[in-house]
Amino acid sequence: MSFETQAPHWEWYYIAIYFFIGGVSAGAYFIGSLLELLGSDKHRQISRTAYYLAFPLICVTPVLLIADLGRPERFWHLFFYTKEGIPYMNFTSPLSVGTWALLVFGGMSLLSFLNNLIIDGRLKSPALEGLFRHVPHKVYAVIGSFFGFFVAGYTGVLLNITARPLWASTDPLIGSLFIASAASTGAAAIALVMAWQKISSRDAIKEVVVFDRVAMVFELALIAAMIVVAGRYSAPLSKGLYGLIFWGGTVVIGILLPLGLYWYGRRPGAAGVSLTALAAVLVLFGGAMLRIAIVQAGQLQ
Amino acid sequence: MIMGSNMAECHPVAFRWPLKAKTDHGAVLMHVDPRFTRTSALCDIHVPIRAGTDILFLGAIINHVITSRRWNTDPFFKEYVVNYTNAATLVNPDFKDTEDLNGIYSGLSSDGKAYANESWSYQRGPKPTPAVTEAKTFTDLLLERVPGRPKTDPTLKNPHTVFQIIRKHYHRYTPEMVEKVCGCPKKKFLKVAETLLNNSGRDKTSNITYAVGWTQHTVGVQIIRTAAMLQALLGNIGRPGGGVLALRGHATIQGSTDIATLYQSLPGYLNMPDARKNTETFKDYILTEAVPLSTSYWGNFPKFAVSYFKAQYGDAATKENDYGYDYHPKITADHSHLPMFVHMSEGQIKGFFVMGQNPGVGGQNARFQRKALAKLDWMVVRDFYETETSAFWKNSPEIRSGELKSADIKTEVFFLPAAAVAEMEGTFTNTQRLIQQHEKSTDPPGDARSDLWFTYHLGKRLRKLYASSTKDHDWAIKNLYWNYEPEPSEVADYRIKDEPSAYKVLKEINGYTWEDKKPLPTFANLKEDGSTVSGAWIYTGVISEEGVNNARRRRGDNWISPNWGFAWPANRHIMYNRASADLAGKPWSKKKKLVYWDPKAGTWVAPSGDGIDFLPTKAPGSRGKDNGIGFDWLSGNDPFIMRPDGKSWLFAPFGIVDGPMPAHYEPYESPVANLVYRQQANPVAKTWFIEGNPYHKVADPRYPIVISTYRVTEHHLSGTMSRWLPWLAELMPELFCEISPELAAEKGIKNADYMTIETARGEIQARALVTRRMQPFTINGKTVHEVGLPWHWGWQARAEGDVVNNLSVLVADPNVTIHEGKVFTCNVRAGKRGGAA
Amino acid sequence: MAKGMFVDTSICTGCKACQVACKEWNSLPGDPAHFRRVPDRPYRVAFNFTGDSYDNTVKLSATDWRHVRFIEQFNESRSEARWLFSSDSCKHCNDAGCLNACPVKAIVRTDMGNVFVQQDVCIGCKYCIPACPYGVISFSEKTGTVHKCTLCNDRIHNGLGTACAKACPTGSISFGEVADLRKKADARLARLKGLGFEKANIYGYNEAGGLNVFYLFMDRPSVYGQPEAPVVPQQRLMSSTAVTVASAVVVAAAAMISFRERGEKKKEEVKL
Amino acid sequence: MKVDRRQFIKISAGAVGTAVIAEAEAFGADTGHIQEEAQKVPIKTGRQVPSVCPYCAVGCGQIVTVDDHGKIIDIQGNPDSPISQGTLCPKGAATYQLVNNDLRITKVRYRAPGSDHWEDKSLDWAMDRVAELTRKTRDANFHEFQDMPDGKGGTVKKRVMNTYAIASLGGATMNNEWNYAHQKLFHALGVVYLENQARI
Repeated sequence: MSFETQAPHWEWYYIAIYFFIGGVSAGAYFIGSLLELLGSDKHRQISRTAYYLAFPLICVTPVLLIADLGRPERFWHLFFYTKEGIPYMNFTSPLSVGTWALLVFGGMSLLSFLNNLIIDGRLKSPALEGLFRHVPHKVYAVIGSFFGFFVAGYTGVLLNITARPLWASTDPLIGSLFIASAASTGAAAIALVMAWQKISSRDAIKEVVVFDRVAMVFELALIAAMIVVAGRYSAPLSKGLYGLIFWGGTVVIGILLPLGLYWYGRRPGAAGVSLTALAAVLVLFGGAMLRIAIVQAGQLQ
Repeated sequence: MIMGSNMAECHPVAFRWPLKAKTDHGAVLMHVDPRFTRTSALCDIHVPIRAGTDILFLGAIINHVITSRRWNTDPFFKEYVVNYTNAATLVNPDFKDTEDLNGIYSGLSSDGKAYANESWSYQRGPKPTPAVTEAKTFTDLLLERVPGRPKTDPTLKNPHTVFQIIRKHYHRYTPEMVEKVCGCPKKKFLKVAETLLNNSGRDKTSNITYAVGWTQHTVGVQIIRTAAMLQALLGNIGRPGGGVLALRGHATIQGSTDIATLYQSLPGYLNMPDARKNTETFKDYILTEAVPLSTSYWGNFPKFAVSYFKAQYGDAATKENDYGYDYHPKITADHSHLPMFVHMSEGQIKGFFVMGQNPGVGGQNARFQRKALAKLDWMVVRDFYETETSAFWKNSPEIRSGELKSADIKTEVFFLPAAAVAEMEGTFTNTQRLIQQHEKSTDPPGDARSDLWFTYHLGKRLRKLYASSTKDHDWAIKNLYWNYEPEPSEVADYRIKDEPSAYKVLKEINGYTWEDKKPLPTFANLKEDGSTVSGAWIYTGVISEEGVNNARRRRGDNWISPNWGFAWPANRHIMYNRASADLAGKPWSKKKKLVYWDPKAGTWVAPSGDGIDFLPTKAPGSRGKDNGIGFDWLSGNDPFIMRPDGKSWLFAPFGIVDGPMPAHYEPYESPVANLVYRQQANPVAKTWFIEGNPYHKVADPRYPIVISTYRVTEHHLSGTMSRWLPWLAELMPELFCEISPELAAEKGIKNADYMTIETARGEIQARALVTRRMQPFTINGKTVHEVGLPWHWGWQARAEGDVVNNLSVLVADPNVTIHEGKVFTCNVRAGKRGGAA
Repeated sequence: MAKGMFVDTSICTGCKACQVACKEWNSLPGDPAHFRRVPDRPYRVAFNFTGDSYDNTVKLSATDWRHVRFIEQFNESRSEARWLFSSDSCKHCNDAGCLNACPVKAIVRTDMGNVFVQQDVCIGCKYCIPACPYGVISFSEKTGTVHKCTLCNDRIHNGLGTACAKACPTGSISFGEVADLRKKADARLARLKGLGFEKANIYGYNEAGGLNVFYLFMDRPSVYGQPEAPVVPQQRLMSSTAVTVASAVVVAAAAMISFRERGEKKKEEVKL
Repeated sequence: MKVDRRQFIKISAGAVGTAVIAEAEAFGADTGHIQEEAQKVPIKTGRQVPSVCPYCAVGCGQIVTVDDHGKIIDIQGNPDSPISQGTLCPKGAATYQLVNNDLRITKVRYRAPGSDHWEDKSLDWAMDRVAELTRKTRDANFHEFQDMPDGKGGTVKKRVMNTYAIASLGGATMNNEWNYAHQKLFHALGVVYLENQARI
């Protein structure tokens, strides 16, 4: 028996799910901010939905992240080096940089969230209104979007920048894959909520779906590339439980099936919104399975 | 050469030195062992031989050496062997060798159970005129009885010379025979023999190191003798880098042999008075024990013996009452470990003290031994942890199987917690006879007490109980000199105030003048008139003056380190070191210089600081006095001063009960017949044909596999000092059996699965460790498999496993009653014992 | 100057004294994973027998900072018979993956070159664990932090050598200045090569920026369970980041195109 | 395994030591993280007592370190020893745990005849009881004389002054001083079943 590297023993229900939710939040925020920048009324509905989604979701993530720490009460060490009492970031550690990115993204998504509440008239605070008048929301939308990508992507880079055979051998593709998945699941989440609310125009949902399809195709391409690049090290992804989760849960149920459903739903007279909603649920499921498969399979001995 | 020892595993720190010799000085390390062990891994050569064939292997080396060109042409060998060994001595013409009698020597009794050794004796010249006419002292008694000098033939041509007898005795021990009997390729054997020969001589010495791999045989003593003979023939004794090194197993196992808690011996290797011999009176005792040895340093026996008895009884020991000799117990039979348990099982023994030993795991035929414990009225155990022995009535395999019931066991058991080494003061004697002091660092916890505390306070209580007795048989306990009360300063810093003074005990061991209690600097100061006491004469000098404990010296150097501790006798580290110089007293070579004669000073010198194991003023070549005793009789060329002829014994005219020379006998239980002689096994081996101790027949088809038991680095003996420690338990958690892939395949045993090992004594289960480090042997064309089991485990502690000694049997060497644990026979099968998968 | 250790596996006897000495000095318990409850016993009993030669502790862990490997090399006829041992521990890499990965600066390098986990800083994120190319650093449930060999930080800062090197009966593990140790290693390697051990090699001069704890192996490093060409993961950081950024750009562009139909054209990509 | 006091002190001591940092490092952007040990790191210290390893017969030197409360906190090889030069084998290195072990028995235990459990007893009681049993067993089974073979097929009465009813076994890990005192006392009692691991 020889063990070249050890697994961190991250729990799937903390870390993989954090990666997933962070990705959904970031993907949604990016779509929201992009459409806000593009600026049309129809898109306004989408971006509002996106902002309302992004912040609550990202609020969940630190809880998951901290829950997986061995010493949760020390989570603030991520920002302050206690021995010197100064802020701290380690540029060579994706985890360190990513945590800061998460903080900034969280802040930006909060601002966008509040801004939308004000615009929608759900929050009446003269002080805040004044504040938001002075700072054009496009500024933090751009910043948030940037860090959103960061949050979505760093989780993958974080895995790539290890010595675990699966994660290291798939370098540098997991970051890209997670970004594609974030975009796809973000779009699906938006589509789902919009379908749920039944107040959005079918066209708007359709546009989100179009983007989702593109993102999924890209994701599929990245998966193929990853398997090729990893060669024999991809074995943990094709065997056993994680093989099932990866190929069944992510590729078939989470990508191919929704692509088919979207395709089918495109035709006039198809079941439309509910079909789209089903597809979106599957995409989200697939996104979660992708994170679980990659995070957990990479920890197998 | 390491043989009969797994040095790297069982004495890892000692192995530092041979390995250093290898890496720094190019020494060749050879390991002869049935298994490929961690020792083999580090040696240049590993030679596998079937367990129990050591004498044949070594005898064949002897044959190879004495018939080699180099040995017969290099004058070094002749000078050493003719002068320092008894090769030239003539043996009684009545002597018959195993070659003549097909495997036995002359003198075997009609029932075949014992040898009479008259025919093994030396031919001697006429008795000298005694130096005394009237014996006034014990020494005079010896002077009256000095025998004639042994006859010799320095040309070694006479057929009665020891050399010719040896030549004849071993001439059939050939490389071919080695291949056939030991199962070792001829080529490998020759490599070993050649390496030893080529690395011995004037400039080079070879060492042979062994351990219990040699002792635990029915021919254990003879195996070691074979090695000693080989080393003597190669001129490797008494010289730096030479010798036969015994690696012993416990911290002061040497000390407890020197200061024996062994039935047959008094401290300092004085024999225990023995009712089987003529030792009725003190005079009888001295004559019986000392006369045969009087022409060696043992000529001083009376002084040692009187000083011992004086130490026992102090003022009560007087010349008039023979120093209390009559009140001292005598042995009447073999009272050693194995007979002890045989008699325990018969109910003869009622009370039992077990101190720091665990026979419930470590005892041969351990099931038999545990069942014997149940026959006791009471038992006192002293240890650190709840040993298997102390818990035999609670949860032993016999209790679990229902064979015994706790309620039926009437034994009253006391467990008294013991102090650890670091918690008490005292001395240990290591395997090189080095006495080292360990200091008390703190009090032991709770009720734990030192062993000395226990014995001292038990003695105090008993003396109180017997204080008013006037009976003859209570004289000894009543008059025992028993005063080791601590000085206030010795206990001032500690909680335990009644801890006896270890210093006072050591001072008594060392010896002092009775009148003014002054420690004696050397054993040469001992007297036979009762004016000195000495508990163990060989330790004299350890306390050279009041308050000076030489075991406490802690100044080492890069060689002999004479100022580190104290090596008995008299701080001599290399025994018989006069042999490190040639006949003229010059070092054999510059490289191998140790002790040599300084003609200007008229004395032997040893610049290394080693003690000189010779009379310092006895010049080389000086003649001994024919009617003297001790050093007077010995010549300046007799380095082996404890032998009555001053020579190293290639042939033992007495002292060994199973033959004057070693011969190859098969182990008592063996899968093959003896291919060398008709005599299968040692004819005088000790056996116990009793219930619960069945033996396997030779080549018993039910038990075709050879089994050997041994130890691993990670545990200590029966595990009391290791299996309770998580750090060690996790390194070797469970009993395992080493087995070759060949045998495993045959039996369907898979690595790491359970397997069962079975003998007529019992069956146990172990995890299989299938490894090519074990190998089948081809013996006379037949495949013989061997399995190996480390025996550290028991049913208690943090690492558990079956008791390997449930398999072994009570059978022992006739000289010292050491059991044959290194080789017996068994069978194996897959699965757990009792048939479960 | 950097302190380190040279592990000469050619004279290791596999006795495991280093493992115990390490535990003794660093007060490490028996590994809880090696013990289990047994009926009628008030204490836990070891059950970690593996059947893998004499190796029962298998790997480095939070409580096993040293681990001796046993490699049996025997052919069927036993004409080739070799049993190799090697005592493994943290290598105190000059370019240490764990240290690079630590987000809170719990893992630091001291003035003596040893890589040290500050137990009061570590948050137990476990990211250093997969970042180590040698599988050295491990998480302890009990402390909620990671642990590994400290190169006996307290001892070496008080003028002592490491506990394992001190205990090692044969001198297989030696402690000292890395530069001196390298000289010693070179000499030993030359000697072994001279004796015909062609496969002997030194492991750790170049790997991971140079290892302060390096080895003389008698066979290929992989035989001893060491990576032949270990890569410090952070060396890939720039390329990995670049590709990920590029993907982000692709996704952004795709989004632009998807939503462009009725949207105004903006140079979103430029901002990203 | 509990974290004992020693471990606790050591862990915190080590932490305090490295807490002292004289490093003025720029925010982030370093891969070295070199910390100057401006102040020495605390180490286990105490009274050092020379000792000898309790395991095999090689006789390696040990140093026992005791803290101010008389507790053994460390047992290591003694570098001065010419035998071991500071080294130890795994057993020797584990001596600390032999001494400080939660399963070590420190109270006298007694098992009454027929009982299935231990009882705690006082040391004094046990010593008195053992002495009493020794005396009783000895007195009931003492032989002043015994018939021995005379070598001519007959027997002869010989003085033996012994008892076969009491036996003693062990231990080669006990001091020379104990061995001496023990053989002295037991020979005075007439015990001849006096044995030791040294045979094995």
